[in-house]
Amino acid sequence: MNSSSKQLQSAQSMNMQSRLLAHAPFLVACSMLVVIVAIYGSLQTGVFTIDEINLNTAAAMTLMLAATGQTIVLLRGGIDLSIGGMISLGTVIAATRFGDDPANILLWSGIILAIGFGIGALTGLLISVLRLQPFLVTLAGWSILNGIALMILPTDGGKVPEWWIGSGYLEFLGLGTPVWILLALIVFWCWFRATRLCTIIKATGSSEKSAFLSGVSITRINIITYGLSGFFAALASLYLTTQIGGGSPNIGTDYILPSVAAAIIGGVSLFGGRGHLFGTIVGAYILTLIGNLVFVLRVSSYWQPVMSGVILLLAVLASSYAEQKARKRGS
Amino acid sequence: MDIVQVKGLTKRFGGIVALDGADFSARLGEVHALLGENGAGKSTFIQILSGALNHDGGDILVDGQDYRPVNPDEALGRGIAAVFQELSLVPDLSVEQNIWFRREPRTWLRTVDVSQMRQQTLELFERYHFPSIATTREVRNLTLAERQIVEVAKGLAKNPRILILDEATSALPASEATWLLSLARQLADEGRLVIFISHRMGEVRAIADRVSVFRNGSTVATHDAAAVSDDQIVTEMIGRQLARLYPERMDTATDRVALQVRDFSSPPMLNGVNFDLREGEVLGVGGLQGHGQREMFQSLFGADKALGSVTLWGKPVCFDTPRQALSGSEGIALVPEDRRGQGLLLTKSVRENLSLPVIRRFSHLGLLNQRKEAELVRETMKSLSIKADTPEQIAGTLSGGNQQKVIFGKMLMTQARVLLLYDPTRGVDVGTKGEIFQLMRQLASEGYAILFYSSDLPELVNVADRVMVLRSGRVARMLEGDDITEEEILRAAVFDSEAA
Amino acid sequence: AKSEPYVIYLSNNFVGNDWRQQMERVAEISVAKGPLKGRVDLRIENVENAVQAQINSLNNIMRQKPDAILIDAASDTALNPTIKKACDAGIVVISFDQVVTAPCAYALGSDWDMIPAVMAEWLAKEIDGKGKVIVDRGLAGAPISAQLQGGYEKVLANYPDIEVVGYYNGEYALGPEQSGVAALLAANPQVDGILTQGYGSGAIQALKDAGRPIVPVVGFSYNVAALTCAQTEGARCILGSNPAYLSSEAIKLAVEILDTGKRPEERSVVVKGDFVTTHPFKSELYPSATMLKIAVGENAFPDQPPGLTLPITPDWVEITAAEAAGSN
Amino acid sequence: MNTFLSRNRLIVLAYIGMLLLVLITAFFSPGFLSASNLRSTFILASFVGIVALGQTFVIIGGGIDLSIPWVLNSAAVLMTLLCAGQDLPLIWVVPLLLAGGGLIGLLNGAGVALLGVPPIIMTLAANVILQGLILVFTGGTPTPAAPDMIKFLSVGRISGIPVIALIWTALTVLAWLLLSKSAFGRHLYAVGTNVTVARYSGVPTTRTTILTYVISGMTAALGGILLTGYSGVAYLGMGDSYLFTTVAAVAIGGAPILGGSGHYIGTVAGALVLTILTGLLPALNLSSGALLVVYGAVILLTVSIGSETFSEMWASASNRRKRIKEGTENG
Ligand SMILES: Nc1ncnc2c1ncn2[C@@H]1O[C@H](COP(=O)(O)OP(=O)(O)OP(=O)(O)O)[C@@H](O)[C@H]1O
Ligand SMILES: Nc1ncnc2c1ncn2[C@@H]1O[C@H](COP(=O)(O)OP(=O)(O)OP(=O)(O)O)[C@@H](O)[C@H]1O
Ligand SMILES: [Mg+2]
Ligand SMILES: [Mg+2]
Repeated sequence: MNSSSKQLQSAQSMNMQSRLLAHAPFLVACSMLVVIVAIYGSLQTGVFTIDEINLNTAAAMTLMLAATGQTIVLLRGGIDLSIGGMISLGTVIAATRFGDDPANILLWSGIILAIGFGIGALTGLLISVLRLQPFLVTLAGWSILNGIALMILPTDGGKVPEWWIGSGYLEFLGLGTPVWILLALIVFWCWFRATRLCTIIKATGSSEKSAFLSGVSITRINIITYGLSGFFAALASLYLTTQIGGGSPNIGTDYILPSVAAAIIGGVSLFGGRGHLFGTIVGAYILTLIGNLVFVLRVSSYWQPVMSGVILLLAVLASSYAEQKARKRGS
Repeated sequence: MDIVQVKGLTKRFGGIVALDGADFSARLGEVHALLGENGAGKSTFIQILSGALNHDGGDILVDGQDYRPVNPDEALGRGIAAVFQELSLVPDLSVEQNIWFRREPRTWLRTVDVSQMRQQTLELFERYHFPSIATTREVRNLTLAERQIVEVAKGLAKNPRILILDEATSALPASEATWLLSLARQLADEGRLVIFISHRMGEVRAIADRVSVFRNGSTVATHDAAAVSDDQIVTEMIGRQLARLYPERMDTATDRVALQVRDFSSPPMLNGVNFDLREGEVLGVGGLQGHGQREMFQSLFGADKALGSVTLWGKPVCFDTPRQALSGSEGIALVPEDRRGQGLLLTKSVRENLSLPVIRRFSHLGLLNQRKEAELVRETMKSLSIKADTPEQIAGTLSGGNQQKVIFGKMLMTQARVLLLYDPTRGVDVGTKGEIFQLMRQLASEGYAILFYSSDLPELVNVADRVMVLRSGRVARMLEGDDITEEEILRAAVFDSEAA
Repeated sequence: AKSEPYVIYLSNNFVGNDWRQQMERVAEISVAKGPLKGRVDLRIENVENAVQAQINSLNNIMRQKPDAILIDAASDTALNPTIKKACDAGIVVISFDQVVTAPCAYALGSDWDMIPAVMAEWLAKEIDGKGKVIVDRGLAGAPISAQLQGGYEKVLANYPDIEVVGYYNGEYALGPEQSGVAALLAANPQVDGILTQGYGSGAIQALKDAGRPIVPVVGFSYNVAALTCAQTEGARCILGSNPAYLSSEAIKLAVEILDTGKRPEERSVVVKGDFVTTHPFKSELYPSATMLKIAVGENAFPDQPPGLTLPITPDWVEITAAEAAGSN
Repeated sequence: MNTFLSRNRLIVLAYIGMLLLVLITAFFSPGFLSASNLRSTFILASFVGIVALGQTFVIIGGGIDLSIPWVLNSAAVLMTLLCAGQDLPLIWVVPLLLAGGGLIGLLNGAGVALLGVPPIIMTLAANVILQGLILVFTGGTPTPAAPDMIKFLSVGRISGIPVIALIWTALTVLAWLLLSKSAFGRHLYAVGTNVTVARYSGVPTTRTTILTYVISGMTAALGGILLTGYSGVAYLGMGDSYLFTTVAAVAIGGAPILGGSGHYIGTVAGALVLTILTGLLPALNLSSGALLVVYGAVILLTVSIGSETFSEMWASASNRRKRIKEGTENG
């Protein structure tokens, strides 16, 4: 009796351990964020104020939105480089079409979101029908969308109304617009992760063959995931126009690799099937705060890319180490 | 009236004809066994039936109506569910998520109702007496046998009228296989149709009401199981008389110890294994699944790490990688468990697969001597009678048995004379099985030393010179001579007795 | 005036070329000697050519409450909302080189109306108002590129016999300029002039490689361009200058504003640089434009790095070629 | 012969595509076929081809190398700094830099093969870290002109033939021998097809993978050194365009991005296609935006033609032809 209850106990603690291991990548990302905030907070006054939270969230929000779509595609086992083109395209359409009329702005916001979803869906369709590698298709898509953006607006410019820019800085209960968007993202994910669709997406990322044999239509899933990615990229572009007050035909390129990096740092697997948006959000904060850290440390700003690279590697090493451990335990 | 009626079904893959006018007919309430050589077209047939593949020609009637499903969903709509030979589980989802995949109960928010799902899982497990598996474990952490069981649960969860089991028992240890057989019987008795594919005649005998035999993509015959002899079925399957499945036992073992293993351990699975394998001997390895057999084979081959001392032909060795195990004039070769995942480059040619382990031997001054390679490949293909159009045929398009032979061929091309065979006949048809056993005996007589694990007890009993039964990562008993019987092996595997 | 030294941040969006690096070096040298010595605590912040990164960096800078911020901007409009916040916080904001459109920030730069106009006029004169020319479009999406291209074409439009037969993207680097011109030379059997936005020497190299006559070339005054023009048989060039010491001028302007506490009405400040050319001429469009003749040792230095931008020093502080090149 | 064609269908297609492109370009650009232009096109293609050699090996092995831009750039910058315009130091500088490139490759490969970091992340991190380090190290010092010897190697000629074409040809032969005629090549294809199977077959998988990255690091460094000779100087950012150009060249050359097949012979065609295309597009006088659109469309088109869907159509068509032929023979 005694020995069997002991066994049970050890089984439970092992279960606990393996659960921790399963979340290791996310936990590592969280601890990194804590360390960065701690260093930052000890060197800079006023870090732990609502103002600062608003400011940093505003700085990270475009990346977070772009990375939300990227996370969904990564969970499905794909990758979307075309968000770079979509974000640029979104800003230039907004900057050239918005005008001053709120109704018109609402209409065009809707159109931009629809274009985002539509182009993403088209990408997904192409990937399934021709069975192409997402890396190459979305690479080409990036080039094409970026080109279209340049044709609409050859250089930075256009404009959005002041009140639209202001709406990016509104405050409600002390929290700024970006924080509310962040909360909305979190609520969205809490719901989304529990839906069938999310399970199907993860399953397809984990094993496309198994998902297919279980009746999943790969074409449909690709359309949905790449469509959502395009949708979130369009959303990111709308938010971005409140930050830059106009259109910028190349600006999206700056978000492609960081969006992947944010997700990976947060523990989303590049091979699909594993991870969640909370990790991505933490990853986006890390990437944004590194800049602040380099700034207050007063080292040459050349070190910023070096630090992001090292953090990216550390995060991935931690997760692959945890994965190996977990696998050993599981087998 | 028969619920499924198939007439003249054809299916091609590029130039390969998988089905060539197959006929089939089955009724509710029966277990209908499907037999045939590897590559006869059984899996292709049931994939078409279950909507995973489209057929090129012929008619299928279900309930007397035309039936041409474009995806597995549509098949399910007509009450047909399949447990595929290649499992369809998602590694990153839990057991219960897999079982109810895409059919999860939902809350008013349209999110998955987790507690309801758990409830349903337990009910399902209870109703069909499933072996216990924690329902929240991720499938990637399960053993092959456990996955097979979950796959069955997944099929049953759809509550189909027609359940297809494609070699579902092949990965199961004896007790679980027995459970599955009785489950199939129970389903048929509930008034469903079970289409059952297996290469183990004993299983077919145990439950099948009727038997259909496939050969080369078409149907040879359908019999009442009670009215037909094993011999006749086998003859129909392979198109000729099979002299005997098991080769004559010859004592070819010498006194020379080929492989000496002491205190071999890698906790928690391996806890100090000791044995000697002699030149010319076939040493069987038995025991319940998950008692260290896999770890032992993997570690001896250098694919996993373990402690202890290993002596090969009198020389102490310590392999960290398979490469070390295979290289040198005296090594160890493994025919691995997972044919597709560990054994073969499915998209490469038979030639490239065969010569891969020894490709460096054909290299002179950095350049390959391709003529020499081609020659050796041809010889190996011939001596193992591998059925392929040319050495350039892509390995993935061979039938399972021939794929297995290619893996054997790979290992024989190395100079290793200690062979580790991990369940080499899994999913292999009787004809080929016979050939493999023959080959094993022949190799033994040539001085090879063979360690042979099988999940099929009769194979151990009939082929091995001695049988070592593992329990909890230790050698529970070493059976010799007349002691080698199915009962003794099972007893040693399950009950405590004196250690060897 | 506030307590000295003034804390002045320089936010630079791009470090990937010689001009930007010379610009930063010159800024540091000009507060280390001369009239501004000891008066400015200069801090340089670089970002990797990403608008969002520069916005974040500016936010960080603002938190330090500096006296002034100098900005070489990633975008002429995208930083405006952020810059407005800085202005509202009472910080003097001066954009230079790639300037911004925010009304509260000073825009200090070369005369981008005059430079392309004079150079295009020169080229038109050199080819007698007729012929086929090719034009560099710079970097896709960059505001300055559009402005230069527009400036060239506006003047060329006055010459009905001059036809623009091709465009390429020179991207302000030698490699793309050379390969871009080479491709256009292949496509056009006759090319009578080349208007680059970059070095000009890449275009001359392409002409040589293709075995074509060396036609008049328009470019900017980098050491390598001046040297190539000076040393190539029959080369005819005009090089506009966008001095790297714009940063020094921006610092000087900031200190003046901080010293006096008075903010000049005129938002845009033009820094004039001389044209360097093999064939000086009198511009009709901008009679005030000054021309220097290219001469080795005076405005082309064989012993200095190719990427050195000329002219090197502003008139209120002495900066040597070696200092500007960072080669001592 | 027939099996050769069908096995290397994608490579053959790449060459057919190249010939088509040559015809189109010759039509729009009358001077295209002139000796001098062919020579300059070939020189430019050589840079892409040489750098893409390493990328081909890495991709066949199932990886991808995103660190190429800054390995290339670092080698170029360091070469000009160390040589200070003199030929003599090249004797030790070139081997040193090639070794340095190899070392970065070694680190990349070790991260991928030993630590299990996904190649995209490992090499991306290496790229940004290298970029930061080079900036910190050079501190923004402008670089002297390239030594004359390097200029000779990259744009010089020996009896009319560009020297670099000779270098490229030699490397092509070497790559062909390695891929088609050596044990290493077999190992490489095996590793790219299925690492586990390769390992169980006694292939030194770790070593093979690492070696591909070492080769890539070395060809990137070589490309950087030679490219300096083309423009006469090294400048920051000179490697950036080589990231996607090399990947695209490999893809156009018929290698699937997932590894296991493809050949450098195809990449050669890919490098030529891309270079001719960049020569053709200016001749069409398209806007900058339209250029990007066409560029993306061409990549999309080539990978579509190479897709499995098309190859199945091809296979079934040739089968039908065969059956028809058999039928007529019988009848
Ligand atoms: N076979 C499939 N392939 C791809 N996506 C699927 C598949 N089945 C469902 N989905 C997606 O998963 C989500 C949930 O699936 P479900 O079939 O429950 O759809 P639903 O319309 O929400 O439910 P209901 O059919 O009860 O109205 C849907 O958004 C659907 O797009
Ligand atoms: N996807 C495919 N592509 C090409 N050939 C295939 C494919 N699937 C099956 N085949 C071929 O079709 C034939 C029938 O295969 P199938 O898997 O149906 O046989 P089986 O009777 O199930 O054999 P086993 O007992 O080994 O499972 C074989 O020759 C096989 O090589
Ligand atoms: Mg089968
Ligand atoms: Mg539905």
